[in-house]
Amino acid sequence: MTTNEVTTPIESEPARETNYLNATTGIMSWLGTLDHKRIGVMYLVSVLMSFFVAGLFAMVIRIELMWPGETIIDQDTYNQMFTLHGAIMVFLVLIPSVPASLGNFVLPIMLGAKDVAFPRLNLFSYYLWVTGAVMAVAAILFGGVDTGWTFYVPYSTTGVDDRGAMDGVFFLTMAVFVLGFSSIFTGLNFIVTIHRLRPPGMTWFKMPLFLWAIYATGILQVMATPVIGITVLLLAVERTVGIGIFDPSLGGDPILFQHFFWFYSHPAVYIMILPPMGIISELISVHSHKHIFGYRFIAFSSVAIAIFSFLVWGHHMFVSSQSPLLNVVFSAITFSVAIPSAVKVFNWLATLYKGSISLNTPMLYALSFIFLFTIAGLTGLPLAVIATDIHLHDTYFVVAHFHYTMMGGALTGMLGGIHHWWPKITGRMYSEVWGRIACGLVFVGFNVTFFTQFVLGSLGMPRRYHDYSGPGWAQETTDLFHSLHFVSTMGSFIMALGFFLTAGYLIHSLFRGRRAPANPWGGRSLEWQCPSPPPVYNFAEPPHVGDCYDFSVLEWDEQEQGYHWRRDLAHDAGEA
Amino acid sequence: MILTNIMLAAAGTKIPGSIFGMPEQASTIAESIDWIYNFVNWICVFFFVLIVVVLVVFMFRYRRRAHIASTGGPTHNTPLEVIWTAIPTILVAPMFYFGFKGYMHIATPPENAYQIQVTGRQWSWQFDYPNGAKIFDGTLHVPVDRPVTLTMTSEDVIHAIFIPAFRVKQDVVPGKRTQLWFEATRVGVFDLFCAEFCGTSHSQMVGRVIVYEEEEFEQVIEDAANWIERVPDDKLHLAGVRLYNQCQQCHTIDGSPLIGPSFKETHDLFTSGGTQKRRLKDGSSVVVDEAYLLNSILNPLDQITVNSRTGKPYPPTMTAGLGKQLGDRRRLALARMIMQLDEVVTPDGRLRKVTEEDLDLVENPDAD
Amino acid sequence: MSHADAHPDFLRHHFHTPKQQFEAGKLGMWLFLATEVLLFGGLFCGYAVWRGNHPEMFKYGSQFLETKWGAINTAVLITSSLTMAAAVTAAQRDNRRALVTLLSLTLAGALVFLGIKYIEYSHKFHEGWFPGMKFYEKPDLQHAKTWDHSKPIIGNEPFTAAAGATGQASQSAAPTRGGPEAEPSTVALAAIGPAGLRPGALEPPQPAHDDHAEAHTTHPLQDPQRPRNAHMFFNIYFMMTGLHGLHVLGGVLLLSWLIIGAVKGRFSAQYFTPVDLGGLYWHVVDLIWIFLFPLFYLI
Amino acid sequence: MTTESPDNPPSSHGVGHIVPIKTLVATGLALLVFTLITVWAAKIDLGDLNIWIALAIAALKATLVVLFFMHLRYDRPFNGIIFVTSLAFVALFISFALTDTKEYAPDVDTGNAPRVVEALDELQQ
Ligand code: HEA
Ligand code: HEA
Ligand code: CUA
Ligand SMILES: [Cu+2]
Repeated sequence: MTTNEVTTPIESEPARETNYLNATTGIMSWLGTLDHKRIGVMYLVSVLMSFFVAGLFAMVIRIELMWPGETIIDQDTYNQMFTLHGAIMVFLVLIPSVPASLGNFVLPIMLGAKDVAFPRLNLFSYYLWVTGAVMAVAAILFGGVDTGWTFYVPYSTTGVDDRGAMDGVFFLTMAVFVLGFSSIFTGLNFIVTIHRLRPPGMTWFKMPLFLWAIYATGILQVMATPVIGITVLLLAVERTVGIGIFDPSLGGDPILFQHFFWFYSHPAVYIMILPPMGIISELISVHSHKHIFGYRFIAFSSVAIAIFSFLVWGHHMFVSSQSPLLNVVFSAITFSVAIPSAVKVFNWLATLYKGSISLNTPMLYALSFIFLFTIAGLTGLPLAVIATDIHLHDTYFVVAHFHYTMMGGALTGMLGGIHHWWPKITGRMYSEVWGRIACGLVFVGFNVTFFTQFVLGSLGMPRRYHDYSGPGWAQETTDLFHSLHFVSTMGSFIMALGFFLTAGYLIHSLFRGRRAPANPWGGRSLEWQCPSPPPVYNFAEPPHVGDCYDFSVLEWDEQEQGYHWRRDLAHDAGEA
Repeated sequence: MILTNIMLAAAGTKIPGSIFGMPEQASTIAESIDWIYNFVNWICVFFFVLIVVVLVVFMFRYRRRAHIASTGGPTHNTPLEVIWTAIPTILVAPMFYFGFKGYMHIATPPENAYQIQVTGRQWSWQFDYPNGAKIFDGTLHVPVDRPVTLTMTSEDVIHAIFIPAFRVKQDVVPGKRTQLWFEATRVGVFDLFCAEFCGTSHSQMVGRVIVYEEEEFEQVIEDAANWIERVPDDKLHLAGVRLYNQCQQCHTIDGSPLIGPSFKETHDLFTSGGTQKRRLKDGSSVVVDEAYLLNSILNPLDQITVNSRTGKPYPPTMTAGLGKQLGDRRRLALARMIMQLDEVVTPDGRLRKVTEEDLDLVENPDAD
Repeated sequence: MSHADAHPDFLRHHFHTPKQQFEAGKLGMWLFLATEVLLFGGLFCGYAVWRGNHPEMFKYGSQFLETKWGAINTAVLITSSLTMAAAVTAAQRDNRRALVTLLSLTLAGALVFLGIKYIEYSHKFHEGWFPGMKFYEKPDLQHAKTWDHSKPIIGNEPFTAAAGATGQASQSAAPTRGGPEAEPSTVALAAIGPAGLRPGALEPPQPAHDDHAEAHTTHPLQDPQRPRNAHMFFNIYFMMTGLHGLHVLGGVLLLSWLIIGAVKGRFSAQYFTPVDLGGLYWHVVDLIWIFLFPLFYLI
Repeated sequence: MTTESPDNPPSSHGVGHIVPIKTLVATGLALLVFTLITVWAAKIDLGDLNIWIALAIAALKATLVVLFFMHLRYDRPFNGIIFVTSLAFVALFISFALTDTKEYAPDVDTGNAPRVVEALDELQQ
């Protein structure tokens, strides 16, 4: 429908057709918008800002650990740093990241719908997120939080002598509560949208796999998140007035808190990884210009992961003095999650087979996702084996594992998605050269930072340690840990440089980037059928729905620097 | 990991233990745990190498050459997909099984094990031996080749005992008694960490495990039970230096306030002979004398002191448990140490080294 | 394209048909109700675990709840659920007067329920059953009339607890060899636990000045037969009924809004989605109470 | 345009199903009766059984509410599936968590529980 958009050199920029970005102007037109695309963009900006803040905290952590002894911050500050780093990264960044930003943007378009089912709820979710973010800031201002992102009781309920104080922990838990509801409403909205707003012809098995992933995530968001809500509520009440459910001196059970926490927080890690997995399914297929391999297996594996993930939370509690029976049961079920994940990895590889692979930035991110996530998932296995987890639990091995999953997996996937849909969202192309360089830097830096931590963890370096020297420490141990920490910190500088570059060229592209064609990569799903950026209601008429991984209907247009429908097929392409 | 090892080896760092980075093995279970670890990791390495090789080969073999869609290739292949669903399913079964077996071994302490009681508190360990010896300095003395069971609980928040060389770890939970057992196979000194985040000085809640031959162990424990009794009264302040380990996380000797007031400050108040008083949280003030000191060690929460720099009360972190456990004579030793701080601190501000001779314990060398 | 010819006002632009919109709303509401179930599920779990650990607390504590009020409230909520369901039917039949009446009846039910809860709560507060340790630390002994001022309210508790636990510990501890330091307790257990961090918690409240001496009736909290921490029963009670009460309050707002809409004639046989969805919400509130009632009042 | 996808079948009548008032009133009465029964049943001492009876009656009542008041009987099955799933997760959560409480320091923290329960039982007889 947009194939005849005119290509224009950058120098002379004529006014564009109206699109969602320029349809209305003024700050209020953004803050009060009901357009899923604008809400998606607002989420994207907010989430990335939070990521940078939490990333900065991470750098402080890394610098502190570079040398033994107190390097730049004292113990308490350090404890607050990793708590805020973890909590922000998890609750403000990764949980909303892909679904609420990219998902919001592309989901209705991919379906061929005008908007999500409940646009006002969508905006409300966003403001809940903002409220949560503000409360997180309040937590920092009201004395900070030093409990770790897991808030284990009784440490988190007894930190201050004056109970009832509205302090950091209180605010952070309430922030988590609010953010939880933001996430619930997003998930709910997407499930309903997928169920009820599919246009005719868009059957379940014609949906892009990204939507399957979002759907599975939605299940998790709706079914697991309320539990973290009640958990933090109980925690806050326990801390302020001493309700006693978790307090052993009042007859409560501190281990019960861990059940509460992980009942949500384990599924939460799949809330983080499933949408990026969906992105990867898109990227791998589109950028190798080949039909995805084993559509149904991938689709069902998403749902399988979602369901299994409810049954394994206890694997975080192997040494917590959980009953041996549960330990064994949880260990056994944990492996079941590995199987659908394996299916995905193998199917992605098979998609590459006989493909026509363009190694552009999104694809590089997708490939590094496969590399990193494989390490991430495989190192989850020794953690799931109880006997070895007893040694590895709460060491840097776990830290490395979850950075590989969350950063190497989820965040890399998200970055791939951002680059993939950037032209669609902003209407601009970014610098491909810098994109590849930055991707390489992040990849290398990331591995140096966190692979080292696997070794560190195996050797026994416990996590959440401000220091690895001091009166009780043996000198050899200090030296050993020092050398590894040093390497790790060096890696994190490389990684930070990579992110710095990324931020630079993306911002640059907003102002200087080449105008993006409707379909720069040759994507076949519906969002590539509307102009870049899309108009307000996405499609004037329902677009043509077909096999969204059949790329043979597209052809390259040299002049436009993008793809369009093969002219000989134009008549059944459903174009106006 | 192999790669990093090579990298680090090149940089001159010695990595002990197995290729997957496990530390030295010093307990009966270590070997079997490492075996499981290697087993799982080799499977992982296999899949990782497989995946990466395939990835890289495809990446280059099917590089984009023109702007065309792919040359075809299958869109699905059900038998193949079933196979690669089944293979991991089959492989995880032994992983689980070995992990399960190893765990059952770890989780069932032998009947006749040597019993040690452990109490965790912010941020020190207390080890109680059957003969009445109480050890506060974070050193766990154990015999070699004999199963040892630690029965543990916490007085405040959750801690965890982690001895990497033994491959054991167990949370220490308030309101609960948890157990951990091991059998050391080598004489030596090993690290002991607190592995559950427990607040400010979590990273300093570390100690040692010292493994002895049986006779030596008996001797050490015997000594630990009664050395303080044998210290003459006039040397008690020196004995206090040896007990200071468990105080140092919170109380400095150089005047800077940490979590609790510095001993230096308290000492100065003491030597002022009552002209300067200690300010308390409730607004009153108190003369620092021996009675006050003994009482504050025993009942730290009785009179909460105000931080003289910030004017805020110190957090009530120090539980009564610690002071009680010490016993009269150790409390006295610590009080004396504070009172005579100038005698135990060297001019450059460090604690004096206290030897057996200093304490008149020579004829029976002490290893506490 | 039928939406071009019939696109009524209430139909939002991104839906094609009223039916699609209705069913979207309904699905959304059911999903939301699922989250409510899980939210309360957490509390039910806390209840189950706590009760599993301390049946005696529950047995003792529930004596102080009045089954009468609970039962009346159950009946009230059921009736208001009935009127709500009938209201939906009325809306579907375009019967505006019945709709307004039935919604108002439902609202009345909600208010009665809250009123009764208010009576119950204030009664409990008056008796000194507060939610949370915090409030037990500072009972207003001076103005209270129902308890013996000379006896501590909870002060004895953690102490006896600690003593009991240590006693047990010393029995089960490994044999101790006599010696100057072989103090009886080697492992000071648990019960003093985190309370150790919180100085006030352990101190018995100061006996009040005896100028209200006429009130020397022993309060249940001072009952020597009382199980340890029995007042903690009321914490879970207040948590669960409190959260439920907040939902009722939410229902009150929702119902008022629906009534206004109904009076203004916004709902019709074609468009009764808000009434229907509001009804679903209200029924879930009822549903939760159906479980809370036996779990607290009928032990 | 009508939206017809596999889970969006065309339906014969308009939006939603109308439940007759009669059905609703019958349901309401049944609920009230069950409430009476449960109060009465609680008065008989059946030991551990009491709680289960009370819960069974509550579950029955809940089913009635869901099926008739909430129209689930006439609704799309998918909505029911959602609801049942949420209940299943709650059950899962509670059962796992309860399995663990056996581990909760039985020897440390029973306090004076057994004695009091006995005493109370005696009082009630
Ligand atoms: C996005 C986040 C994410 C993801 C996807 C995962 C995925 C997995 N995680 Fe991870 N995990 C975390 C985030 C994540 N985790 C976090 C944040 C923590 C710590 C929290 C804290 O304490 O602060 C944690 C901690 C954690 C623990 C607890 C460790 C401890 O504290 O002691 C365990 C234990 O079982 C575990 C296991 C697993 C497993 C088995 C998977 C599986 O899903 C992995 C499946 C994938 C694969 C297996 C790879 C692909 C398959 C193949 C290449 C084929 C070959 C496979 C086989 C032969 C089986 N994780
Ligand atoms: C989304 C999840 C996520 C992500 C992306 C990250 C990213 C990073 N994390 Fe984080 N981390 C967690 C989630 C995450 N982390 C969690 C949940 C914990 C556990 C907390 C707990 O124990 O409670 C944790 C804990 C944790 C620890 C362990 C602390 C401890 O246990 O003592 C460490 C230590 O190295 C660490 C490091 C890093 C680093 C170096 C990055 C880097 O990848 C960050 C890179 C990003 C930037 C650097 C910002 C962008 C760049 C710029 C703004 C350029 C300029 C800036 C500078 C050069 C300073 N993290
Ligand atoms: Cu004790 Cu960490
Ligand atoms: Cu997990």
